[in-house]
Amino acid sequence: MYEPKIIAFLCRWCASAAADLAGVSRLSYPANIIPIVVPCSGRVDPRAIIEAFLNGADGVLIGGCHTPNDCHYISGNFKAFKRIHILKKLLKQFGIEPERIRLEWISATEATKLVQVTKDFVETIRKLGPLAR
Amino acid sequence: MSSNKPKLAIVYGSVCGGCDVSLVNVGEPLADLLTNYDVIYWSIALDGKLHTLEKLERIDVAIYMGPIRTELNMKLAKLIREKADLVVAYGTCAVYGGIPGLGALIKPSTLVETMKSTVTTTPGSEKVVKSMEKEGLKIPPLTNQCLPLSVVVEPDVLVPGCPPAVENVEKLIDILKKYLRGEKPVKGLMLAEPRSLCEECPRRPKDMSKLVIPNIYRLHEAVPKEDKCFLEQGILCLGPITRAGCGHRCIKANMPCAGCMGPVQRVDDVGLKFLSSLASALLADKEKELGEEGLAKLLDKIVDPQGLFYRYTLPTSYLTKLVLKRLRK
Amino acid sequence: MKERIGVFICHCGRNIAGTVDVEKVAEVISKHPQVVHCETYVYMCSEPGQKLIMDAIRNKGLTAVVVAACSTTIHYETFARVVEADGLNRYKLEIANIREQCSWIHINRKEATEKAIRIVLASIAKVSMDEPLYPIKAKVTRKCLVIGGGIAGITAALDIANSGIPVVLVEKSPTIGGKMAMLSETFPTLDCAQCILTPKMAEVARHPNVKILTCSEVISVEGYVGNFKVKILKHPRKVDPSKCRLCTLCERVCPVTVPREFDRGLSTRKAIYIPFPQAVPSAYVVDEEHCTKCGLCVKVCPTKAINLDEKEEIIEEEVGAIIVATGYDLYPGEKLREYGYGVYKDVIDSLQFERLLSSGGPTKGQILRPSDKKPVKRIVFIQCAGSRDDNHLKYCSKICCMYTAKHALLFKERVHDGEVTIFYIDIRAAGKGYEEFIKRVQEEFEVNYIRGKVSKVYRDKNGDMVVIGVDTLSGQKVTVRADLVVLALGIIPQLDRDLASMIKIPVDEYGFAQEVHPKLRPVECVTSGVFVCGAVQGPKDISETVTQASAAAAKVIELLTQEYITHEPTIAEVDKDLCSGCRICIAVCPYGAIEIVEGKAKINEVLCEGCGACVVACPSSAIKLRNYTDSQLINMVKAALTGV
Amino acid sequence: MSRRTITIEPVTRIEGEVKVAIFLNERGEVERAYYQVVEFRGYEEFCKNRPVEDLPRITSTVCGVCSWAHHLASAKAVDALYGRKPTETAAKLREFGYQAHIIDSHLLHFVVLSLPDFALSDAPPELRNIAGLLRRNPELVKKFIESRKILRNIEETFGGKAIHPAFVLPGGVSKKLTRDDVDKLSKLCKDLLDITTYIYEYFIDRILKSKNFNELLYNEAYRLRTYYIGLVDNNNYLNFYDGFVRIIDSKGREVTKFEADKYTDYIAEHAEDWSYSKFPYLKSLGWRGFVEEYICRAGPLARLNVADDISTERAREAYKYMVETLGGKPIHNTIAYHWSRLIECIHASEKMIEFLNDDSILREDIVNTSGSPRYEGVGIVEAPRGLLVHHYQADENFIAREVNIITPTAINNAAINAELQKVASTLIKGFEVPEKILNLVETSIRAYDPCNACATHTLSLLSSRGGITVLIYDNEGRLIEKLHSKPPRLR
Repeated sequence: MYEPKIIAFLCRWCASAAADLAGVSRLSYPANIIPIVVPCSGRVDPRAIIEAFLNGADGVLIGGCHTPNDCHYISGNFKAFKRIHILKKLLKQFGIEPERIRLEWISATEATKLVQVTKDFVETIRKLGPLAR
Repeated sequence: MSSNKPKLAIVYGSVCGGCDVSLVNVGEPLADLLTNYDVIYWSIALDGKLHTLEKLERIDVAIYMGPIRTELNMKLAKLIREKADLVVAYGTCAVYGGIPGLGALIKPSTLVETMKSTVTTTPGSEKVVKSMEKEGLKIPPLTNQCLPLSVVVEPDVLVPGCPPAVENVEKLIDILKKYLRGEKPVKGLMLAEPRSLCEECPRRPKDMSKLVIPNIYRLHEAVPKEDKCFLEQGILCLGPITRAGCGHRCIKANMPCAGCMGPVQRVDDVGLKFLSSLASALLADKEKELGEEGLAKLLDKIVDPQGLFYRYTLPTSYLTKLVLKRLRK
Repeated sequence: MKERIGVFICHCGRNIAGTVDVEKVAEVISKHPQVVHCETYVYMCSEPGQKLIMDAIRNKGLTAVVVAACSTTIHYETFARVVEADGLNRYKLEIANIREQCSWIHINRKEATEKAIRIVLASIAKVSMDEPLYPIKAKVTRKCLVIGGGIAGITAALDIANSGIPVVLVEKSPTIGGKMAMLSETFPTLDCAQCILTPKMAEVARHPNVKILTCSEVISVEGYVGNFKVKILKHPRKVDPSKCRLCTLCERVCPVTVPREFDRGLSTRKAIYIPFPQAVPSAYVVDEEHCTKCGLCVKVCPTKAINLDEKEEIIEEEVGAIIVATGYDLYPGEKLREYGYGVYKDVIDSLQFERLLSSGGPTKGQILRPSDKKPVKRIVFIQCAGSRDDNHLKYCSKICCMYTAKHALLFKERVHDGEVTIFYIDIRAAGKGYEEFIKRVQEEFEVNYIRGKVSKVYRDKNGDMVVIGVDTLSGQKVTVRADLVVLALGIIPQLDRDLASMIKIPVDEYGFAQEVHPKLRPVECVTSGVFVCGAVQGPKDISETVTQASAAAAKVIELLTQEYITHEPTIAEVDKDLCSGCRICIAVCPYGAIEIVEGKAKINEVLCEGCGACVVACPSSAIKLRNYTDSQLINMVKAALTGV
Repeated sequence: MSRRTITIEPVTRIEGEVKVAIFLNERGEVERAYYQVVEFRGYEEFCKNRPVEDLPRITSTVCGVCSWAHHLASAKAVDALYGRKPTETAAKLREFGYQAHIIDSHLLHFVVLSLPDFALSDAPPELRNIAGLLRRNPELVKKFIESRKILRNIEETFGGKAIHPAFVLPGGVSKKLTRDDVDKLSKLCKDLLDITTYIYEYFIDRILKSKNFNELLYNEAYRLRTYYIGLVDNNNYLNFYDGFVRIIDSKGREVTKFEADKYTDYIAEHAEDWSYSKFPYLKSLGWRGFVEEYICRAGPLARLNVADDISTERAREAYKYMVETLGGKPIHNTIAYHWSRLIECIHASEKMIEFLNDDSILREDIVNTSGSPRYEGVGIVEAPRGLLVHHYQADENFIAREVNIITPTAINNAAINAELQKVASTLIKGFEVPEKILNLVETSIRAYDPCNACATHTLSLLSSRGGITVLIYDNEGRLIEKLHSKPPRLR
């Protein structure tokens, strides 16, 4: 079976903490997800997302704190939201499926959401197939 | 007609002619320069033919204008890099691909279909060409993409601008004069400022407080004011990411910058960078109030991000590379 | 310099090694060109494990260390001390989390091992480009500015002053005391407001650590946490408080009469006046706007305390923290046209009614109606006047249910045969003793509560106020005649926009000051070193206000008792050669840490929290986040994807 | 002897990349000659899905030599699409700036591209150019260089950039003209009229009277009896910016006169697979190949043929003189295109001075923001080279869905080919062809001032069969290079 490669940019305060909690709770999710911990979802540069695609990633997940009030840095999550929104639109114009990028708000307690999201995302990408066909 | 003067060739990709005119427009300094060079090829002004160029073993300076769209363009680009000591990428098309670069990712077959389907084109054209003449009438086929010179070969000097501003053309002429004395510029010299248009924008406010984009208006939705930052009026302007050095001519005409000078020094992909800047500054003070839905609605007013960000630089985008990589596989 | 990286892979007993083939990881990682040392150990965090790291740093001359183990949050500090012990900078350490985010969640050994390798490679990519950094230190000015001299400001000032920290208390009006000073009694205990407030006012006035500036406004704030520079405009009082003996002579000769603000226009005062007898500072004041400068007062003043030519003054203060406690105002009753406020003298607001109730008020506590000074027998209270109304204030003003009940009770105490009708939408009485209080008013004092909305108030031919409304429980139209109508006007924040933008306090959609987090950081503002308390942050009653004021004071004390503020050095930095001064970063920074100086962005090291939002936003790529640069991020991505 | 092919590659002193291929039979007679546009641009496709209000700026780069024409044709198409009639002031400002552009393009073409053929007909090829002209007639070249500065200054006042201007909004222009601008322009326009008059007089005194020019002017090979197409105003006077499209036949009779949005009823395009430019033709005549009687020409001469008169004094006089000299209208002498150009330069210079005396150009109402959108619009202007059509269709969000552009060089494509055949057959006898003769072949092409960037804004048919071979011949017909390329593989 085709195993997609997925980079997950996880914000240090919420999504990465949720991933830690998932570990502590021994909640299993696919190994396709390679985590990269960032200070804030607002630090995730679209350039880095595209770099992931250029280097063989088939999907990119960005996990941040819930809007409107959970961001450790007040509004980094909104910055991420706005950027990803345009980026997806831009990707579409280039003929690349915008579904290959997924932005999710995952609080430090939502280990189960993290698991659900990652499983679901792997399935989505599996259906889309490899980016470079 | 051999001469001891250094040889200069001005060579075209799929040009629009604007670069030629911009060169002619500098007037005396150009006339002055041309007397010091032996101009062997410049098809708009002189009668040198392709075979003359091909026969030469060495050219001193070659100026390339226009994007590479056909195999002939490609051949000439490689030819001048091979023969010329100093290669100048002249104009935005040669440096970044320019507006024709917007067609970089369109399949030639699509282009054919479009041509066939314009409202005035007669379907099923007759043939007047006899089959035996076909061989001699072959046109150079299109390249798969539309590329700037700078992607195909490594130019020595780059002069962005659509077309280059007179001041920068004068700088180039200076460089070519110095070259006569044996001074060669640093490789990859970009005749533009490293920083953005904002630095020299006449609309820079006295009060240097935050720049918030209050909304997004298209040009049919708002009449731009003549003295206020376009972005602060909600009119999308590429000034913050575009190299200065153009004399902010569009701003003077009360039109927002469209980015013809290409991105500032450290940015290699206008779209990926500027979308972040734009998104960040858009309603930065009302994010919580509007929420995701409200913000998304406003962001959707950017109807053509590709055409906005990459109007002049599409072939150099990482997204273009990504698409091509995907197609190659 | 070429990095010499050491990688230490922890088995964590079977926790990691059970799923991840640590030896395989070590084998692959050893081949990395920058890795000069790689080993595994059963418990890297144990004493012997730590010693392995120290030995390797010393023996192999390591310049950077990656520990592949558990979550950063667990042992970062442990390993940071280990590398520091051997002279490495703690920022040359990266933790690769191969336990929580790898071994514990996977079963397939091959997959987990491969993923662990990717995680470690990404950490190597990062650490190889990490710079050694040192904490940022900034001196702290041990003084606090409190803006607003109401109960919130007074409480906070006293708490802080009592801890030994000097306070500058700035009040716009001629006296401190705020809205609370206007109240008669307070719910639910019916303490006399003056009786509990005035001792506090006196205490703060004589406190050696408090400097009170009345008739004053903050006009500029610069600087940052620990180091604010504040300019205060002091309007001329024209009466020297140290000389004024409150003899009233000046007041008697003054020819100018104007409505008295303190009584909300229900009485008058002169152009030279004292707001109320217990005012602090205890002195007269000249109302510059109305004074004709006739000079009569100057002539009669026995202590020569009056100087009509006194000029305004700008006072500069350096403070380390700022508390904003500017309080609230009533929603303008004039906007509620259907209730006739401002049209009929006998339609008054709740604070005016407080003044009627007050024994120090215009009627000495008798309830007389303003139009003809006749005693009031029938009274109607209209709750939610402006609040919970889409056309006016969407929110609940929180305190109106309680004070209206209090008003009803106090009225009935004074006028036993009085008839009280209260129109309400819902009764909200969540608070200690609140519900009981409401019950008591409803039952013991026979107050007629009508659930419904008033549609119109007008005066009939007989001079009666007529209140027309609908009882929403019965659906019946209700008409009530009354001598007096009292509107429980909603409350709005009293926060000048200029002041808010000067101090960089974000406000919510209604103009209330926005705290960082409603639950966890309720008194802090996003601008570090600035705190809020009281009704300027949201509608609240006195007890909540005092609680919040003490909380704000505690945060200030926590901050100002440090000699230095130390700050994480992983912050943003501007490359001036590339910055074009486009001002986008300023809009993006949630901490107001960026300003343009000489055409270039400048980052305040103490205010920057290192979120990186500006780095991504900068169209010139002129900003980098230390130890999280663009190239680091990109190299991490590449390393993670290149993998095995 | 076997068959031979002669190629001229590239055709020089014209705009864009063009090749001429002449096929000779065994006796060394011209069998067929082709004018081949080998440059490719591709605008019609990539303008799709762009916001229509951006198209004036995008399509101005179809051509850098007539960028103003594209900017304004596009602006007019966009106005029509949004249903916004530009305010009177805006229309005047556009037309004012456009006059400068007409002169800009015409003088550049006349002095740099064409004059060497007439003034330096005796010079060797390497001196048959502007540099040679500078030696022979420094005064004229000086005037020309001066005109460049003046024109750039005027164009920048209106359009920001002189080349690829940016100043139109749907229903108007972006920038008001100030009193200071007018003061500056007054001086510039006056000087410009002096220069255009000088160059016109130079032409009348020196070129028109020269033997070699006369030989070409009256040479039967350089004469095509065709239809003509061009814009005229309400009075059937010459107008570059606005009006009705008028078509006359080779006898000068009006065939039709129509408004811009009806153009599809009259014009169609034919495509060939050996050129990146299409071949527009009159629908009523149908496509008959390169046959004189069925061809329609555009450009300066066509304009002066379809117009009844010119509104300004000096230009009118010059116009009358040309018509009289050449024996009445319509004038079929291709070389008279040059003469027409210089008459138009005078007209444009005079017209600018007229605008300066009209105070309404200083009014502040430069944009009309109201109107009911039609989502489709056609804009037609007279580019320096002739009739230019922009035609857009948009969706409800004003995103371009269809873009059609017909350029004057494309309109003249059939005429150029027909004339090439005629000239080549007349001049080339035998396999030895001197350079001078080939230049005379090119001279016929240059008269049209073809602009091939324009012509190839879209793609002609591409060979769909396997690999493509490009044969490169030298001017003696020897095959010197053979390039193989695989067909495009984008899927």
